[in-house]
Amino acid sequence: MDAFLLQVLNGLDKGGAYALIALGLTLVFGTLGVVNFAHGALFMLGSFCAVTLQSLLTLERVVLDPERLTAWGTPMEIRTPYIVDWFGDFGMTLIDWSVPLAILIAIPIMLLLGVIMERGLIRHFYKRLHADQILVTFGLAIVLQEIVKSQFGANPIPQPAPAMFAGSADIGLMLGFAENAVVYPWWRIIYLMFSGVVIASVFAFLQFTTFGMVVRAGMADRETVGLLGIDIDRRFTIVFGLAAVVAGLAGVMYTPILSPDYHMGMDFLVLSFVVVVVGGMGSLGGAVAAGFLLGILQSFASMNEVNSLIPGIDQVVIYLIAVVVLLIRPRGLFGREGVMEN
Amino acid sequence: MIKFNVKNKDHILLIGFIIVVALAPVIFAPIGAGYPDLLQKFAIFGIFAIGFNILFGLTGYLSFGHAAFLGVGSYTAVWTFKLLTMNVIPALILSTLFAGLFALVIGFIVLRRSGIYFSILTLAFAQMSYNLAYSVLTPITNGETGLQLALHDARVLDGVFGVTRGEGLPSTTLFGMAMSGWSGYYFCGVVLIIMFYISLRIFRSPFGMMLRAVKSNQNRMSYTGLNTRPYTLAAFVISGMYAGLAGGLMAITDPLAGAERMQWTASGEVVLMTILGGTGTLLGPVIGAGVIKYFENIFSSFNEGILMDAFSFLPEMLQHAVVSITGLFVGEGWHLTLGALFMVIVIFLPGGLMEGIARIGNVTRRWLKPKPVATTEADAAASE
Amino acid sequence: MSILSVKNVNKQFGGLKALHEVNLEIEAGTVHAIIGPNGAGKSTLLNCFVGRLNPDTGSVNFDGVSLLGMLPHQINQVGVSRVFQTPEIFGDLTLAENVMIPAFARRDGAFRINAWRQVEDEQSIRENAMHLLEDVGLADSADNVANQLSRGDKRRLELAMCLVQQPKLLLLDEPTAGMARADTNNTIDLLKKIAERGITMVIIEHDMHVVFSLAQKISVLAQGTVIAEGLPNEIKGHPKVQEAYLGGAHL
Amino acid sequence: MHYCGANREILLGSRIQFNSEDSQLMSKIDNSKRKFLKTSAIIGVGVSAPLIFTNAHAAYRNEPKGSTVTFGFNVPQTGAYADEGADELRAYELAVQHINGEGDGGMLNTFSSKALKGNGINGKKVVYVTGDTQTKSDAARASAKRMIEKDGAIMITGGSSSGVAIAVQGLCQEAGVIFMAGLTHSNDTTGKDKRANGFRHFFNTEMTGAALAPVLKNNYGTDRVAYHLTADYTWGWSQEGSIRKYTEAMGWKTVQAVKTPVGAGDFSQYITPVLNSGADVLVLNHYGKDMVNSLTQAVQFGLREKTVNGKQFEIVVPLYSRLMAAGAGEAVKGIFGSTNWHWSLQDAGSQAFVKSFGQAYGFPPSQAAHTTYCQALLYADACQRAGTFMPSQVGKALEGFKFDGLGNGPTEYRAEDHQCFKDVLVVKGKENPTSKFDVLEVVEVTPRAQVEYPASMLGGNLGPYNNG
Repeated sequence: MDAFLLQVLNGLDKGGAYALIALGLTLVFGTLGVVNFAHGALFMLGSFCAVTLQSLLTLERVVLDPERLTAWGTPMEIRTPYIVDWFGDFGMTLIDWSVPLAILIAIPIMLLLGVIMERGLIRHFYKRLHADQILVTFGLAIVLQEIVKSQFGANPIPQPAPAMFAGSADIGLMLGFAENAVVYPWWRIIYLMFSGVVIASVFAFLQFTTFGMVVRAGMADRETVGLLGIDIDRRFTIVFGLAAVVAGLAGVMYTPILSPDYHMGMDFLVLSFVVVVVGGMGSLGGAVAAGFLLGILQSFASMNEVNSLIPGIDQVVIYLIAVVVLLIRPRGLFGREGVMEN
Repeated sequence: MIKFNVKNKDHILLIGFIIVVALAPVIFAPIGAGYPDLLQKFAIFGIFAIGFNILFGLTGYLSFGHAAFLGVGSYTAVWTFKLLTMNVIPALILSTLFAGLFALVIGFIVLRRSGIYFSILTLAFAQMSYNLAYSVLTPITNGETGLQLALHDARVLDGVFGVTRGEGLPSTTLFGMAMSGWSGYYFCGVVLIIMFYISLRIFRSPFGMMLRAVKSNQNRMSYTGLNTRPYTLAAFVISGMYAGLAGGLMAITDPLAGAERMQWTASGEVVLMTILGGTGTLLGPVIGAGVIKYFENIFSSFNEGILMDAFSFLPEMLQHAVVSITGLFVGEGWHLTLGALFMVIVIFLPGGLMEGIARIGNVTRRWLKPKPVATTEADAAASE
Repeated sequence: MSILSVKNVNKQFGGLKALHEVNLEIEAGTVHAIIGPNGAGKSTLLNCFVGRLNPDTGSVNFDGVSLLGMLPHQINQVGVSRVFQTPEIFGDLTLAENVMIPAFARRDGAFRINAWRQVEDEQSIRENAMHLLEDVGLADSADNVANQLSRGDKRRLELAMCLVQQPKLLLLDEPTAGMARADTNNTIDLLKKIAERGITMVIIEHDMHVVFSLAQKISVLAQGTVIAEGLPNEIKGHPKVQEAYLGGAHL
Repeated sequence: MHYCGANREILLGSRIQFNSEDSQLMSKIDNSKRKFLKTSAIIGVGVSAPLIFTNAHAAYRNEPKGSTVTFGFNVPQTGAYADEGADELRAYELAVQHINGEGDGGMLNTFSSKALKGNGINGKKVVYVTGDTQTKSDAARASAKRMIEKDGAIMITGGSSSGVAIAVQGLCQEAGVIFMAGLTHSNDTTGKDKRANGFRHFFNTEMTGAALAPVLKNNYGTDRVAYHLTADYTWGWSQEGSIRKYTEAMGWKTVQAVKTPVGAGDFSQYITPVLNSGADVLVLNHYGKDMVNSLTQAVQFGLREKTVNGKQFEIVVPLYSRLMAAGAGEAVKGIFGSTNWHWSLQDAGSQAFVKSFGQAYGFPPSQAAHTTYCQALLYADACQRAGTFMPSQVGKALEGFKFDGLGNGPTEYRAEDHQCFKDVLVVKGKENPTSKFDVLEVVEVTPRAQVEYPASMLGGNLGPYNNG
């Protein structure tokens, strides 16, 4: 029972991440009709917002200590972050909280990046073939990640969560299990709640604002909305920016779990496409549902009991589910007819 | 009329193609690509992309899992070397057949869907193949290390025909001719020419027309009395066999088969090759394959030393500046150049490199004889 | 002799009865029009003839063969061709190819890997196609891409594509929809010529000018049932028909 | 086999020579006459291309006929190990400088063999070409083939993973050049898949097990229950096998060994069952990004704060890489593992290397840099001693070669499997690092005798040398 509960938690946590990444992708699909292979790169850029903030906060004053030498004979450097110099303990706290703080800078940065991307590139590909869209966005993804690599190197860069959230919560104890039976890291719990909040906000935004109404109408029937004389271009730009922000936020908050490196976008690209397609192209609810479905089933497939029964199932479970779902439901869980079938 | 035109142009195209393949070692030497391994790769990935184009270019079905068939071809070939004989002919035949069989099974399932759903299904099957080959199927695939020849391999047929066992590992042969180095390249080159010719015939055949009809309007096809599924399946299997053949050739020129050949990035690569060169054109996929492999092998080899050398004519200050900027695009930065190339091509030449070539051709022709020519359409027909 | 015989066909979508006990006999060699107000079930009925839909109950027999459960391409292969409301053609292919494909389908059946012969070797197929293109007046642009055609020309192309198959029954779904008057008249003339060759035609049409120019027999469909049937003259004054068309504004 | 003609060889050689000269001496006086030469050399390559069809009557593959000899450095420049590859390349450049008598000479001054005189090898200057393995077997073999077929490399070296090392080693055997393995830790490289033309300086999982187990015993006792998470590929299995073998021999139990997909990213579903399994030690048989992620996440799950079976829960990472360990940040503190070499070692050889590397690049070298530097030096030395570059002769010179002064104490290249035997370092994540390079501290230098094993134990067959 406790093992079961743990895997449910794992599944939810994974699902939250998957859903968050897939949400923006399916939004762009549904409204703009663009296959965006650079979506993983947006996720990666988001996480590097956290890295950037951290390195800004830890900009150091370097003093050479002529008394002590390094192993290669140059004077030893003594480094103190400026911010600690200026603010003392408060500076330390700021550094400690760099990941949550990065949300504040990630929102404007990602929005700006999204708008620039849409205006500068994506816009010109609305009417082009999907194959062309794939090629150009894939090229963009490579360019973006190579730029990040040349700045930050190829190795993962650790981004610790605030000390307050280090360690884990003994959830089992609260539910009457034995000690240590159900232990879960605080940060992962926060991530799950965070993804819930972001998903809910996106839905609320689309459900309860006029802007959202138009976008939803656009997803249902692009041509008609265009005929109504609504300035759809500006809205499309904003939708793309929104997708970029959501992907970016997913990236920022994921950094304590997965130390970011320049290639992480590509690692998530295939997965996010599978999630979107299993959910049904252009269906927001489908993306969220598929994200959680895949997350939970992946967690269960990784259990020793399951894996010893069917060796290697944890390696392929995501794809197996995708195949089964698509064979049973031709357009994914919540897909509509005629979207992206030609 | 157009008939006459097409046939003539095809002959010229084919003869030109054969000449380029035959003289490749000389033609590509000035750009640093005139060595056997890279030319083998040009030929092998050319075949892979030509086959992929029969599916994607003609029917419009975008498979994101074709590398799986390449992998199956490679594994089959290496197993043939291990179990039967080091002669490459059985390996080539079996790898094509097995890949075709695998494609038949997979295609039967995935062709129930079209569009992006089809793409994701192929991707899913290929990723499953890759993941399993990398881990659980290690007894068959030798996992991460890749399947290799071993001294104690059975090689039954070689035993029967009394091929003597050397002290070291044997190498692949075509009735005694070693299949590495230049002879290996010419073997690949001959196969490439044959496969190119087959693709040419398919493009110009009624069957090819049916495949283009699939891409254009499946609904009309059904109401015209044509069953679209077998047509798409046939295209899928044919392109799977091309991939298997390419995989077999990879093992023939270099008897090792690794799981990473089946990864989605490898499938993506052939998609990029085809689009980059020009989807649905005859030559485009081969050119796209060559460009990508050239970047991978040659651009990645330019280190700082070579750059300093190349820009040594500049004043020292400028030299360093230029080297540090160009250094971003070559050596470890070759990916950046490739990414930028993808973007530039697709933005400025929607039809891929073939469109660029056609445009240059048109401009020169107009420049040479400035009368309105009606050949443009024939050109398009020839290249489509 | 009746070539298409429809008996007691019912079709329901959810709670909506689209077709209710429809009976229809199409005489060989005649032009039969099916008319009726919007939502009467005309297109549903047509879809039941070509395999796009399967009736819930009832039978559809063509030339003695039941069409029930057959797939669209199988139905075409027994001799039924269809023209769509919005022309369905191979837009990326040339006009000649558009007509050659159905010709191949008639000669080679639903599937054949004819990959080694070249299209240019198939002289008889091409000549046949060119002949049909001449018939519909499109021979001059035989090597142009079909997408460039006007709507009326696309319709003519589609007709050529159907005729090259020498169908026993030709189904036309609003063949003049969205056409200018002149184009409509051209099409009527063309269809008349086709009718003269003895090809059985079923036409669904709103434009009564077209219907009365062509049809030898008319069935009126309203709310999923045949409310009247007869010669054009009988239908013109039929009270039920007047009623169905809200005071006969169309007549 | 038909290979590049001698003419082309010389032209190519001369071209490459210019390259490396420039790379070594960044600020040199420009000379217009040399510029002309370079240009003509490059054009010459083009013009002379048809000569490739003529057969060179060389005694062995890529026999250097000019005044230079070409090394091929095959390292990951893209992908997860790009930083490690960059460090290897830095070390190679340094080694080439030292062999050619430039710079401060580095470990050549402490190396026990004094054959190399700082004037190249056998009177020829060393030049080099580079390639990107992408950490993929196919790509690595393609770039090695380029260096052999096009650039005339006499020896291939480098790499950052066992799969790639074994693949390239196989290729070099077929092609008839020597392969000096870079960072490769799987037993198979000099075990099941060993080849006569291949040599490894780096240690392996067997040695890790033998060196690590006693330290674990001293620190955690003999009554422990271990849970393994193992990267699901050959190296992972090899590592798991060795650790189990040595820990179980000293009394530990293994409760469960779970295979994890390579590049899993999120390991939560594999970590959660650990606490309830009755295990009190978690062994992470992961390397690179997998190690960074699984370790970070295991620590996040609070495993190390728990008490199981009345004992503090512990985590072990058998193979450390300092570059990668930095990616795990705080999580590595106090965690045991092994490494081939570490820059904080105090012997003369290590200090000499750290000094010349640190002065050139401003930071200390990694173990990957160290092993590749040593390999380049060892190869050069063997060629000098053999008086030729012929693979079989060079190999003979390396077989059974005993040396010292390269940072790992007295070392021997064992003849039976071409594996170096030397001291192994057991390290621990440092609690109070003084700089971002100061991630690990050496807790024990396990003497060579303790990690030696009979060559027959790992199977495989070297086969004969291939001279091409």
